[in-house]
Amino acid sequence: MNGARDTHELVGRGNQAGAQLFRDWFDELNAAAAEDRRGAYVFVMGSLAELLRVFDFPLVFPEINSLQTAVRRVAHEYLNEAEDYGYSPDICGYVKADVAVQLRHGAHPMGQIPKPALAVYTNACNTYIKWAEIWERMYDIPIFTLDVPGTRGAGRQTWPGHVDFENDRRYVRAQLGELITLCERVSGKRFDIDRLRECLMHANAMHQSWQRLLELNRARPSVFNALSDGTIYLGVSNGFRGTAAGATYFRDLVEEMEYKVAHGIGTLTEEQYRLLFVGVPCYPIFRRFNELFTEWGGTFVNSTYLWFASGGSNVGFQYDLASPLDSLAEGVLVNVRDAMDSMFFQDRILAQMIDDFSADGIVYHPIKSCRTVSTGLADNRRALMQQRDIPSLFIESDMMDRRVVSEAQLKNRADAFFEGLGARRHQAATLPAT
Amino acid sequence: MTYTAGIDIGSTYTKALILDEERAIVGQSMRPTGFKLDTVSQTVLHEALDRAGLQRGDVAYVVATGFGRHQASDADTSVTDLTAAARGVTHLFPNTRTILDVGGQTMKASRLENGWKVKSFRLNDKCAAGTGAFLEKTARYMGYTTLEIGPLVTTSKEAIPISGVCAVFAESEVINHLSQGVSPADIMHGAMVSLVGRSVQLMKRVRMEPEYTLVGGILRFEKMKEAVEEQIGAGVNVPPPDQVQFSAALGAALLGFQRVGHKSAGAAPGATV
Amino acid sequence: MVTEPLFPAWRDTALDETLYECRELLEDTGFPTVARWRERGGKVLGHFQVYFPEEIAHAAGMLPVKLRGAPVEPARADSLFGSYLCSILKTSLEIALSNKIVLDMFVTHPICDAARNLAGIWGRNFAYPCEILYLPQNANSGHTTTYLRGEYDRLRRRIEEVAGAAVTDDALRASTEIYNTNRALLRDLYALKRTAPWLVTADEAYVLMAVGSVLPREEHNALLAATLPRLAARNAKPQDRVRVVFEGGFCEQPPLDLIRVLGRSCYVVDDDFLIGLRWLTDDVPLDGDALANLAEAYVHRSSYSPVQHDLRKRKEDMLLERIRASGAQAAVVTAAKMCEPGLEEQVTYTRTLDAAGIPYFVSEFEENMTSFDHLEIQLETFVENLLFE
Amino acid sequence: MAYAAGVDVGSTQTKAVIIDEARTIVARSLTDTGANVIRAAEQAYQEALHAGRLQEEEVEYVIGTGYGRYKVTFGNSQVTEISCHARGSVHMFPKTRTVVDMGGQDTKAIRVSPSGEIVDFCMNDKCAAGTGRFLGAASSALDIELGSLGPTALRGERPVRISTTCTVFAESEVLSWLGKGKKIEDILLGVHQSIAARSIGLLRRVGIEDQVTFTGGVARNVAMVSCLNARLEQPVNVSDDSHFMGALGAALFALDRIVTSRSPVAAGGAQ
Repeated sequence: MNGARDTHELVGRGNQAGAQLFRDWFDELNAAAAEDRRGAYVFVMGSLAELLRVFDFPLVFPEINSLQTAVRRVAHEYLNEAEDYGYSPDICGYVKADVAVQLRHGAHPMGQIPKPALAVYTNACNTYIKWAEIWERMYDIPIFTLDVPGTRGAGRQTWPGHVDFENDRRYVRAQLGELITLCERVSGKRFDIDRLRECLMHANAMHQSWQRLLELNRARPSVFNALSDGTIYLGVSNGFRGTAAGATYFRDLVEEMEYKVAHGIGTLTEEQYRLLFVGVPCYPIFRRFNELFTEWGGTFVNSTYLWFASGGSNVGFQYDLASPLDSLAEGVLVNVRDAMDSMFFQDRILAQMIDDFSADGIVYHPIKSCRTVSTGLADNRRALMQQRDIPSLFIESDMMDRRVVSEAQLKNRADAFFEGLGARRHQAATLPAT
Repeated sequence: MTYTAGIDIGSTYTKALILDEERAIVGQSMRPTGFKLDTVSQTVLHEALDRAGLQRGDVAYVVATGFGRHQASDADTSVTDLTAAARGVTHLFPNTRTILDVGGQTMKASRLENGWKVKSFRLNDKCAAGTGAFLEKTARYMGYTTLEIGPLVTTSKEAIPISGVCAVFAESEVINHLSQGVSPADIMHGAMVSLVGRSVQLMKRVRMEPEYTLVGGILRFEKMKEAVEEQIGAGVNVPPPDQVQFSAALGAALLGFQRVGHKSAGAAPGATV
Repeated sequence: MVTEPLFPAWRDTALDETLYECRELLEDTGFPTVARWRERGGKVLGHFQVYFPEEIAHAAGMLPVKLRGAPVEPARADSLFGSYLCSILKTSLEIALSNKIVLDMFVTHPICDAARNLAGIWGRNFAYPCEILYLPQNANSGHTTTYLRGEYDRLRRRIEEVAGAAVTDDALRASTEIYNTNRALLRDLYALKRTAPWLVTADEAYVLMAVGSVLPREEHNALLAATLPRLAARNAKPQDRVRVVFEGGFCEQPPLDLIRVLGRSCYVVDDDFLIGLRWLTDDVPLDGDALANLAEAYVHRSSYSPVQHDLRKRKEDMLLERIRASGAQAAVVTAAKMCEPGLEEQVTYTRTLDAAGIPYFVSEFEENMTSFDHLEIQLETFVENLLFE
Repeated sequence: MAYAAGVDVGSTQTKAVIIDEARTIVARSLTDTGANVIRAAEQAYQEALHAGRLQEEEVEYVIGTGYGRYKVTFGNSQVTEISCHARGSVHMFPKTRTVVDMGGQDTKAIRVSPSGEIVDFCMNDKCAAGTGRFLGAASSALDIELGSLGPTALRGERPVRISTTCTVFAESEVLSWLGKGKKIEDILLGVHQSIAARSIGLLRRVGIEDQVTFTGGVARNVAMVSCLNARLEQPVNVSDDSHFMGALGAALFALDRIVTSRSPVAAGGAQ
């Protein structure tokens, strides 16, 4: 067993394979569009991919299409087009970029996006619903809200057996039945419960690996950057949930990270500060944003993004293959609820993260586009700062709209943040410990 | 002979204009608005009267417009500058269907139908990004006067985009560009292009149709017309220099005749001299 | 039950004084009626916009209060939020943080992403129970009303804990009856706006309805019952004004002055101001399961807003219906600044109105705005071009 | 005798401060930043040297700060103005725990440790609404020079409510209040109060701890000081050198480096 060879083979494999899978996925979408096979439009928080795959719908994630326009630095063209069409500068940039994609008949920097056959979405983000209503009007397609009641109050989650949980479960379960009927009608395919079992099995494997993956980054030095690398993993976890390819990818990824942990291979030559990221990445300057921190020796060891944008996979929920639909209902409830909670009851989750990942600081990144992830971050921060003595940085920009992303300001604040971290560390080193 | 007057009390300048029955301009006057709105409106009206060799009593109807329209005690009635400009512009360019009015702090686009009626219109939001002020601030920041903007831009090789939304934040972007050795001309050009971009966006929001007419203080910047034409890919009308700032006052005076008409259904006061 | 009225000021006064007192009460950011209720040992449940089944709190002997923001400077609340947010969320929290209004329980709803998150924020800043009532976002499932009935039952249990009193079905029926009366009176008020708008100005009608948000329904009923006939008896003449529908007041409320400015140049013959108070469009049955009846009414016999999704109610169709039913000539399509659902709806609204050839103008407002030049110029232009020939 | 210097290149003005080993200011200078940032930095520095009758070689260490800190080409290193304002304030007012800095286009709220390190900070993000620049707009609208804005505002009794937060629109709102016949002093008081309110919002975000020190150019505005005092219900510290606070902080950091380089042991010694 040659360590060097393994290092050569293993380290970085996840990012390459991830990029490849991502391209494959979009190639399929392009092919589908070319044959005018219509897709199921879904969202990252509760995509229902496990169920929709049973009907062989090409899965389209408009959120991911939109962020790709930003990563490829053409988002502003799409945003302007949607604003010319009448959408306000103050609404979600994802929605607007997608509207422009639709107005361009699916033309996208990564090829052609199929038109929707139907849209399936949860209420995890209410804007999902408004968004789907746009397609309903544009294409006159069926749209389905899978309504998932979330946690009613901080720390007041209920679990199977509790009267309120069961009331919610029956509601979700009934809707799943109605969704299946709709899918049969739209796809012309009969529902096959054994195929659902298979998808759930692959999803189980992915959930397990995802949870393990996050745990592995507790290592010092951390083995992946939650912001840069993590976003690649998220792409795969959404695009390939419920598939063998997805399950395999994450099994391999866990192998790679376990190897890195064992050999102390970190993401930075010198890991100075372990940071937590809260919010959605700044896609218009994705790489540069990350550098603002890495150039000071800061790396992101975990993020709330990896929780909610994975649709709650971090919970590691395991579907019961014996009763697929009831269990799917329960899983959707638990996962989507967790995705939502990691936004509005977040301070508790973060307090835990600080301990588990021995974090030195937290970066809050509220954005113009998204009330879901941004409303209340300032208060979350205030509450956390009262519980824990940990420095945090609060910077506001956007995930799509470069008009509100000022690199000069971001750098200024990141620098000040690290100057503070440095001084703090310097003091801890020099003042007598008490 | 019947005369009407239009008074346009704008945020920066106040203008008065007097028409005779042939709709010919017999007198006009302009002054900085300041903050004594009624006083300045009276002053310009009387200056215009003097130039026309008329008395206040010769004027049958006075229509006020502009942001200070309600302050003009001389006026018989008032209309907004959107309505007035529509009336004035269609007098100068009868085929106008879309008007873009970019002033110091507001930007208005309107689409007209059956003659001068405003079918649909949009104003810029209460944020200065994309108003004349944005250009002036940028220029002033780089040490140029408003008047130098036009000539400066003509020397530009390429437009360096200014992406920021906030007119004040734009300054820090300007610093960065300048210190990276970008020429002021290219920055100014960029500022103008982004301003025009916002104007065109507003026009699209009212579903613009040709012909297009451009009015407002923004016309002080040459190049602006070209820039707009470039972005909408069509020609735009621009009022003659001596009337460029008077189109709303003109429209107001013209509307005055419509009201005089209403009056003279009976024995119209001032309808005869 | 508290018997002595919380708001006696309007009683035995001339119509204009009654309206004046209502306006004073509405604009009093000290929320005197709520304070009085607590002084008398009553408990208060504050619920955020849009709809809340007040009957359940009422049946528990609590005072349900509709939190609808306030024209105050959110000096404290501002520091708990980011830049890109509507005002009503901040000012609603502000009046609580500054003790202008003291609650025993707070409930918000998943009407929009910001409002849902409010439960977390409120909960971190106050000791009393703060939670989310998960009103269904899928109105079209065969199971929706059953679910909602269960959710109302959960709410009932929570309220019983806070109120320290049981909510019996009989109590619920009694409360439902009182609220039925209230909704009927509000329907009468709106009928008057439609049929004889010159008898009640836009801001008067608004004030009469809106005080309901801070009054026990019994008192609001008495007020409306006494005032509506006096409005109808006014001797005012119809004027040549444009009949418009105002759309965009379902959550954040425009300043009263804005509504007055509107009323100066138009007749507002229908609107969606505080639509939650009029959400249930006809009487809720009193026989049978009271909670089930409320749930059924919410899902099947209710109004519309940009924040409730129902495949049977495309908003643009509902707007056209509102315009048609009220015999309006035009529409004023507004949205509160930074209100995502409202702003998203504007596109469909305007395109539909264009297609239907109905004149409209689009605008944004903020409850805190103090200068209306921006709105006035649009409104006047709009009216001038409808009236001038 | 060794000297250390700090050069603060802001968006509107550039300031330079030179201190001696006793941390006393021996020279200061101020110049408009203008279009040529590099030259502005050099000019400010040269003027400070001249004012202190010092040769360049006498100054051992120079730190650049402010938006243009990387344009201080002759400097030995850079520190953000956020750290510098914190450091400067604690030097001037050792009991400072909270700093509010009102500059040209942003307002900063900073919470500092007893030794002057940043504990937490916040700045206005979305736009320049409610920053000091608001005053510039108001002064040009009313045609009153910046210097007399404060004194005029202090005469206000019934302040108007300024709803427009956009700095550029401040001008038209101020005019429309005049149009409605409001007194200039009442309008100005309203303007000051709205700026103060927004700054308090930022301060609350970092948590307000006694004492509060008010820095930046606007700190010389008496009305703004009294509005802040009123809102905070306690007086804020204001130094005559408030607008040099950033440069001073930079100079203090520069002096640290000198000391460190001499005796590594002393490095730790918290000031």
